[in-house]
Amino acid sequence: MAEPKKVISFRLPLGADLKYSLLLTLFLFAFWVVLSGRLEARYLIIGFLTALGVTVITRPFSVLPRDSAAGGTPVSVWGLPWLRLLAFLPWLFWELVKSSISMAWVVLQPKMPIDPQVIRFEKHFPHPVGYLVLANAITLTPGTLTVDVQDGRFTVHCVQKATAESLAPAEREGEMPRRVGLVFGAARQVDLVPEDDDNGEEQ
Amino acid sequence: MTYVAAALMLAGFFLLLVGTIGVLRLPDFFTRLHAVGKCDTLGMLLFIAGLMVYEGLSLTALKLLLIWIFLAIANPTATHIFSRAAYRAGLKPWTRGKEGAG
Amino acid sequence: MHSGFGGIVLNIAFRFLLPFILVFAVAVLMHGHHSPGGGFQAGALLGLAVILVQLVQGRDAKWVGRREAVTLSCAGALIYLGIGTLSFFWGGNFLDYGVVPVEATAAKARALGILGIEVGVTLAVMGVTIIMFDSLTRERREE
Amino acid sequence: MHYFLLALIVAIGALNILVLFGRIIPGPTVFDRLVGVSLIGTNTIILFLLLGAVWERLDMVVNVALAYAVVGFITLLVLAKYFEGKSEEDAES
Repeated sequence: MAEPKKVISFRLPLGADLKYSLLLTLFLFAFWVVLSGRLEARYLIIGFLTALGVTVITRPFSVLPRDSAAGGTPVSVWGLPWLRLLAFLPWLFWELVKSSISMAWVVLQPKMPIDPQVIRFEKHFPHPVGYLVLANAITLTPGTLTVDVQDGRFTVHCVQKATAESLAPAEREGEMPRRVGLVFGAARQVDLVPEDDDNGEEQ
Repeated sequence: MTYVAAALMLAGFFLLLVGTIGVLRLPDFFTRLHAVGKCDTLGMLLFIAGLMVYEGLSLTALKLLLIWIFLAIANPTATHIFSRAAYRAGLKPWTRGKEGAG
Repeated sequence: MHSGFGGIVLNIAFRFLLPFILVFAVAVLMHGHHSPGGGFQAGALLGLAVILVQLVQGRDAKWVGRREAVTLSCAGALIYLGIGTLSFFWGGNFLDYGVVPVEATAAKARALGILGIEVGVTLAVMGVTIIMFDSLTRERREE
Repeated sequence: MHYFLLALIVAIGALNILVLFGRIIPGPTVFDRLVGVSLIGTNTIILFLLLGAVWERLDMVVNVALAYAVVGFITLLVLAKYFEGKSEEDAES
């Protein structure tokens, strides 16, 4: 049976569209003011027109098709839970500091205590930006590096076995996916997908 | 305030150095990327934060903040893109069990 | 082969970066006379922004393609030439826009003329950058 | 403070950037070289900002550093895409 071709709509409701376009225009205008540093009327007017024009030009890129698991309705890139994201960032920065120190410790020891392995787990976000935040957060935190993200399946390279277990412990969610999941709303439980090709020793 | 800036810059420099040493010493591509993704990102962020403190509250500090934000998004993304490209190109991660220590 | 690149992570990250790169390029263009920058740099940044889109979304990205790039670079060269020759009509030399009576003083007219020239240079450089990238990657695909 | 900044410039230029060539030149795969080049780009941004601080023209240098960061990021992406496709072709043939 031929699979029906998936129709993806890229159109937002008008109110949301206007709201997020305005948000982007404001961001861009603030960016312009910081870059230019001149508060004369001429520059402000040029800046506002530029911000407006860029918002219009880049409109095709600010709308994303949503994960089909979450209903398939499109969503704006700029329609993020900004406050929760901001509250999440200090914790991420602290994790980054800790991970850098541990990485420095690993690198500077004469006999490097590394035991690399690749793990996989699955997590779905209702908002696609969640994938970006989780992937970058994994890259920045202790001993883990996002290698691939495909359809919510994360392939992560870990330097040590302990870090692999901290990210995706058996039978429950790791700390990092749980926190990003809190930021971006409900998400499915993490599933450990067993390694299919070579690493036979880990379950 | 100057001492805070100097301390931040020194910490950043130390982490950049650790990133460099890690890239030199670690055994394979993916572990090297670990050094890049963490130590280098944080090193650069700390360095720019130090310069922001050194500059004081001014327009230049705000522009430095822009660089800070750009690098905080772009650096992990670039690291991920490298690892993904290498993985797709068929580079196998080094493991301790198969090839032994060394 | 010429579909996307970078998976979902880059696909989302570039959506955040692209508008800011464009605004930065325009800011570089407009503040060329009292900070580093100007037409060439702005054009390179704009071209790179388009390259980023083509890189992530594949060659089929319905934004700025090869045809538009050729149009852009030709338009840029024409703007340059047009503003340059405009001063002939008021008895000046090539690129002598001080004589064109568009503003009250010659200095202001000169500033406006330089801005127009810069816009022309920007468009030309942007178009040429995109064409270069397009040609380089196209050659690889056909071999 | 100026001497401190100058010392940092020398340290980054000599230690980081020159030592990184020790990875770029032998680098077993092309991706190792790519990582080395990206690190040099990172260090260059820092070096540039430091030079701006020493010259007391940081307000100008910041613009250039931002442009450098953008250009470097996109260039590295293009290179990564190029080498990814290239290795695939090599593996298939």
